[in-house]
Amino acid sequence: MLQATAELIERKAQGASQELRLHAPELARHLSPGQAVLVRAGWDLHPYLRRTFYPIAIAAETWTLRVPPSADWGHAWLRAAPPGTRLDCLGPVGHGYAAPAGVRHLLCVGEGELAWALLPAVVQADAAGLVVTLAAEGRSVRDLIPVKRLPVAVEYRVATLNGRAGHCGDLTPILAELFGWADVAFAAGSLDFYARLATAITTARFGLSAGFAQVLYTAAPLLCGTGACGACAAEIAGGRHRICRRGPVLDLADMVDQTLRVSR
Amino acid sequence: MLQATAELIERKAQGASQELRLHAPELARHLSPGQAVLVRAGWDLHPYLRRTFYPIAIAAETWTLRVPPSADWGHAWLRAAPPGTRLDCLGPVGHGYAAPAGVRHLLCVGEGELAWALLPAVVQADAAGLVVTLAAEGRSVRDLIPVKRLPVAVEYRVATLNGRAGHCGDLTPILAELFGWADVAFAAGSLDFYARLATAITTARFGLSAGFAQVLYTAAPLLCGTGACGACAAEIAGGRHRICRRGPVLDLADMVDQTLRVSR
Amino acid sequence: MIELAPHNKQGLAVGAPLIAGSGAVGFGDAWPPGVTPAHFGAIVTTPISRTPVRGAPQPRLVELPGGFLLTTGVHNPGYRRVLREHAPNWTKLGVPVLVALAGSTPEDWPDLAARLEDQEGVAGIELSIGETADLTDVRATLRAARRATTLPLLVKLPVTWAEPLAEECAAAEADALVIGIPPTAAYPAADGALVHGAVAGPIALPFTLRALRAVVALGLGLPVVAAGGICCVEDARLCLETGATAIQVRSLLWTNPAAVARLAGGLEC
Amino acid sequence: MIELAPHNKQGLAVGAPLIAGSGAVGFGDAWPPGVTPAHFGAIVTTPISRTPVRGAPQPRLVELPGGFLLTTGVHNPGYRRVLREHAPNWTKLGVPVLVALAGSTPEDWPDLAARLEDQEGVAGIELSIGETADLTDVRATLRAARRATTLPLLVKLPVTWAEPLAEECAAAEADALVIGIPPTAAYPAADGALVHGAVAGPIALPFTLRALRAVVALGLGLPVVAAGGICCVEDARLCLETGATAIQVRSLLWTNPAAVARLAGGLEC
Ligand SMILES: Cc1cc2nc3c(=O)[nH]c(=O)nc-3n(C[C@H](O)[C@H](O)[C@H](O)COP(=O)(O)OP(=O)(O)OC[C@H]3O[C@@H](n4cnc5c(N)ncnc54)[C@H](O)[C@@H]3O)c2cc1C
Ligand SMILES: Cc1cc2nc3c(=O)[nH]c(=O)nc-3n(C[C@H](O)[C@H](O)[C@H](O)COP(=O)(O)OP(=O)(O)OC[C@H]3O[C@@H](n4cnc5c(N)ncnc54)[C@H](O)[C@@H]3O)c2cc1C
Ligand SMILES: Cc1cc2nc3c(=O)[nH]c(=O)nc-3n(C[C@H](O)[C@H](O)[C@H](O)COP(=O)(O)O)c2cc1C
Ligand SMILES: Cc1cc2nc3c(=O)[nH]c(=O)nc-3n(C[C@H](O)[C@H](O)[C@H](O)COP(=O)(O)O)c2cc1C
Ligand code: FES
Ligand code: FES
Repeated sequence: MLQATAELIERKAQGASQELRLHAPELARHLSPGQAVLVRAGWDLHPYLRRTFYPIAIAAETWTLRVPPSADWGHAWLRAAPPGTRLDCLGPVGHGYAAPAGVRHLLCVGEGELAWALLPAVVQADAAGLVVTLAAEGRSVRDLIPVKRLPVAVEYRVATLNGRAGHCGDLTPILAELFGWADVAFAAGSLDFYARLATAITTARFGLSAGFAQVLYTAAPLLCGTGACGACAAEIAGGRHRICRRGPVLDLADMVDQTLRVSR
Repeated sequence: MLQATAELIERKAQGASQELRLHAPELARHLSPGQAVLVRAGWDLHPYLRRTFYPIAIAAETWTLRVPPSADWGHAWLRAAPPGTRLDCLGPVGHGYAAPAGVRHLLCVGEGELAWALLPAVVQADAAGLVVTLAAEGRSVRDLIPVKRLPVAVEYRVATLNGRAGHCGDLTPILAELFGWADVAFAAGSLDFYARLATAITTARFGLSAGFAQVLYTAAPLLCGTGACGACAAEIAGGRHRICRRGPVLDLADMVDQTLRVSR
Repeated sequence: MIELAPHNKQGLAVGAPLIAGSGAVGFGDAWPPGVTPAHFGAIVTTPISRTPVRGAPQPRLVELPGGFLLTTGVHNPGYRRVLREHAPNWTKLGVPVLVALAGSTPEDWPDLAARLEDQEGVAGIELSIGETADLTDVRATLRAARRATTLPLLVKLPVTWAEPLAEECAAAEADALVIGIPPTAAYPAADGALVHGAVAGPIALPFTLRALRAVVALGLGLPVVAAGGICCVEDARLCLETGATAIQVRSLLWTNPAAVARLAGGLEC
Repeated sequence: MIELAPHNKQGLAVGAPLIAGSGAVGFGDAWPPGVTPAHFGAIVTTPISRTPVRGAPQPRLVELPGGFLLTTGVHNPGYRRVLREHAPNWTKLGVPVLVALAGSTPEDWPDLAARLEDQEGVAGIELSIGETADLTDVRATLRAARRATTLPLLVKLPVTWAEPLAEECAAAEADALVIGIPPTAAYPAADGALVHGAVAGPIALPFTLRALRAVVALGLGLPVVAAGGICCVEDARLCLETGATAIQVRSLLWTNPAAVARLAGGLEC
């Protein structure tokens, strides 16, 4: 983990959200898809706690964070920060995602806003020559990653509640097909979403084995990122463990019993 | 007192300070020289308390505040606020200054940064046809109001510690002359400054009578401005009184015994 | 109407759950712009004592992250002058006025309470217990105050040990509890002198909530009024959902009068 | 060198007044970037208990104006595993390590203190007293802990009633006081569940200062360590000028590691 200053070099509105591209070479070099960065928003000690971001793009010298249109004071400050602003960052926190060697088919599955956190993994796997499918669900088209943001070779499957794009409803009806095809999966969404995934995997693959599905655990807040504070402890793998040490990318098989309470 | 939104229409650097001209017609109409305005600096409830300003200019639809180069978070926010920013203001607080009817010679006496708060009184008295002298002391020329900011008919006497402008040292050597000449006086400075003035007046005029010298009392903080909170209570006129109700412009004769502990 | 003194013969029915806390509008004579008696179900005066009190010297105020410390040292002109100068106005406000008695002189409570008994315009009394008070003393003082008056008696408790005090209040037949006085702190003013006092502003709300929940859980059968750090409708709702019957605001009237009307409007149903 | 246990045979000499407060660096195994043992005069571990404790479920953390609430429920792997896994590392850190004992199980203090007595790498013990503890119980527990060990014994006190507790500590021959545990509060997390705990962050400093000044004024002859809300050199100086012998920082290591080096540097003379 590093404490680094990142310079805001570009800001872009994307719907009601803002995308901030930050110049921070050393931090960018250390970042893996799925790792968190803790960003100080505001001046001096106001607010006191950092805001957590899961980068939506990682390049050689830069990385990009996405600020949702929330009422949070820190988010408001970040959405208003002019280019040139220097942001104090702490990261990367925890372990990121990398598809295991030898794997051919990667399925990334995302829910709503959190699907954006899958982008670096999608880009990285595509660049490494894997066959990648991204499946995402949202309330409406506005919730989904625009297709032009994906590498051309990536297959994109979507579902929206209002049916304006892709399947009408959520991804459930096509999950069996998708999980049947995939060698490994990486997901980002709510705990309810993961429970649905676990059930779908168990059905499609006659069980959920360790190593098949990795998920981004965002349900616990990160404070120190080093394991000292205990803020991030959650029920996984038979105990109450610190997500900043074991996660934020976790094996879905470690979550089913305690976290999701679904059978596999 | 009003609660009014003031729009920042112009900002000007003046040395290390910033001058903010605010459009707030109703508030400007009610403001008298020496009255305070309590301005919310920052977003939402951060910081929670308002910052107190004594306007340095009052026009038909606008008034101007001066933000010193302090480390205060609220001041920093105000110095950075872009034109168009809408500031929540509470004021005017208390009684202002107006030279009594029939008076001919007005002496305004200021110390350092606080001398700026005399400007509206100087301008108003000059416009009303009074003969006005402004006397100001500062550490260096940079601390003094530039002469071009004064109406042309106003006589300007200054003193600087380094002697680069006007008398070398403070105003003490010329106070007797000035107070001998004046019919009434209005002052802005520290309590030590007022103690020096009281002594000089007693010497020059064989006593300090009520009604001769009015001073701006800035030594107590203002919170509510209505008399409810008790934050501003100070020793004056034989008691501990609320400055927001009796001041911030006070008769120097009411301060000598208790506040300044000088004899008259 | 909300009944704040259900066990009192006289009762204390208020038309709205929003109360101007102790001193928020002085003695009913210090109204911020746009704030009127109609915004409130009741108002509580600045605390008074038997004799005039000069209060604390400057510095009295210091800002903190998220709030401030203010200490006035019970600065007040004494009950005689307060009743002479302000009480005639109270009947005209159209809202019940509760008189707060200074926590620093609990020995005067019975005497003051008796004097207020037949005072026109006085709808009730608010007592407040210090963070460092002695439980045995409190017990005796509360009972003496109760014997001295039939007026509704609200008791404001320090959040740091509100639970045992709440039980004492119930035993002493107080009519309602106010939770509460925030924890005491000290912080240097600009001149370096330490200002001592209870914290105020948004910083106070988490302390209010903890004590409120704990006192409500005691199930004492007394209405509980939440006070300290309430700044918006959401804060107020949180307190009401946690079991408060009414809420008091104070520094909000000083820092943002416009928010008071919004808050009052947001609590109407 | 600063002596933190002047009345203890063994003593507790520290090379700098800055101490990593309880849990700031976990069990000496959780160092933020750029922060090293050399920045500190001593470090205090996360509090341990006799048996492993799973701690509190989520939500554990909520932000407040000026700070936050965090409750871990003494989450720790129990003393056996701590000593097995971490103690071997303590002798290599080059800085004294104080072991904190969980305040929730004071009945285990004598037993744990005795087990730490001869443990290599343990320079002292920090106990902490709860805001709601009973004075009579505290008296007995402190004496039992004192009898159980000759190690330097620091006692961390809740700021809301630090003064009477400080006198008990002196009577029980504790070696130093830590002032202190900030007042307890409660605030809803995003999901609406209330998080309970002591406030932390800049919001804590005014409470620390009040209690620090009051305890120093007692003149008990024990070193007093200031803790809670210290974020910069100015805060630290204020505590030292108010009479603290040393200071502890904790959340600063989590929120702004770079500030720790500045603070350590600023206190060197
Ligand atoms: C921030 C702030 C908030 C304040 N809030 C209030 C308030 O809500 N109401 C108010 O009246 N004044 C209030 N005051 C004024 C304050 O009560 C007095 O300044 C204070 O009482 C002075 O005493 P103290 O703080 O030392 O101790 P306190 O704890 O207030 O008590 C002073 C003395 O009275 C004793 N005592 C207190 N209560 C009782 C009791 N019920 N029975 C027997 N003995 C008792 C205590 O043991 C102590 O000896 C406030 C002051 C400040 C700065
Ligand atoms: C913000 C925060 C800060 C914390 N700080 C600390 C800390 O500094 N040190 C630590 O060990 N744990 C700390 N903890 C953990 C905390 O102590 C436990 O969660 C807590 O003790 C649980 O009990 P409690 O809060 O209900 O009451 P507590 O007041 O802590 O006490 C629990 C029980 O033990 C009794 N008790 C406490 N102290 C004594 C004593 N000395 N003698 C006799 N009986 C006693 C009390 O009467 C009570 O019955 C902290 C937790 C949080 C959330
Ligand atoms: C300077 C000051 C004086 C106070 N005096 C009183 C008081 O006289 N009577 C009272 O009941 N409460 C008093 N309190 C406590 C407040 O009523 C309230 O609990 C606290 O200020 C937080 O609420 P607020 O944020 O609405 O102001 C006082 C608080 C402050 C800061
Ligand atoms: C979540 C949390 C847990 C705490 N646990 C302990 C603890 O285990 N031992 C301890 O001595 N103090 C504990 N404290 C109190 C801190 O040491 C300190 O008093 C408080 O956090 C404020 O200081 P800081 O701003 O430096 O964090 C805890 C505080 C918090 C917020
Ligand atoms: S974020 Fe602090 S322990 Fe995980
Ligand atoms: S500023 Fe509140 S009484 Fe004067």
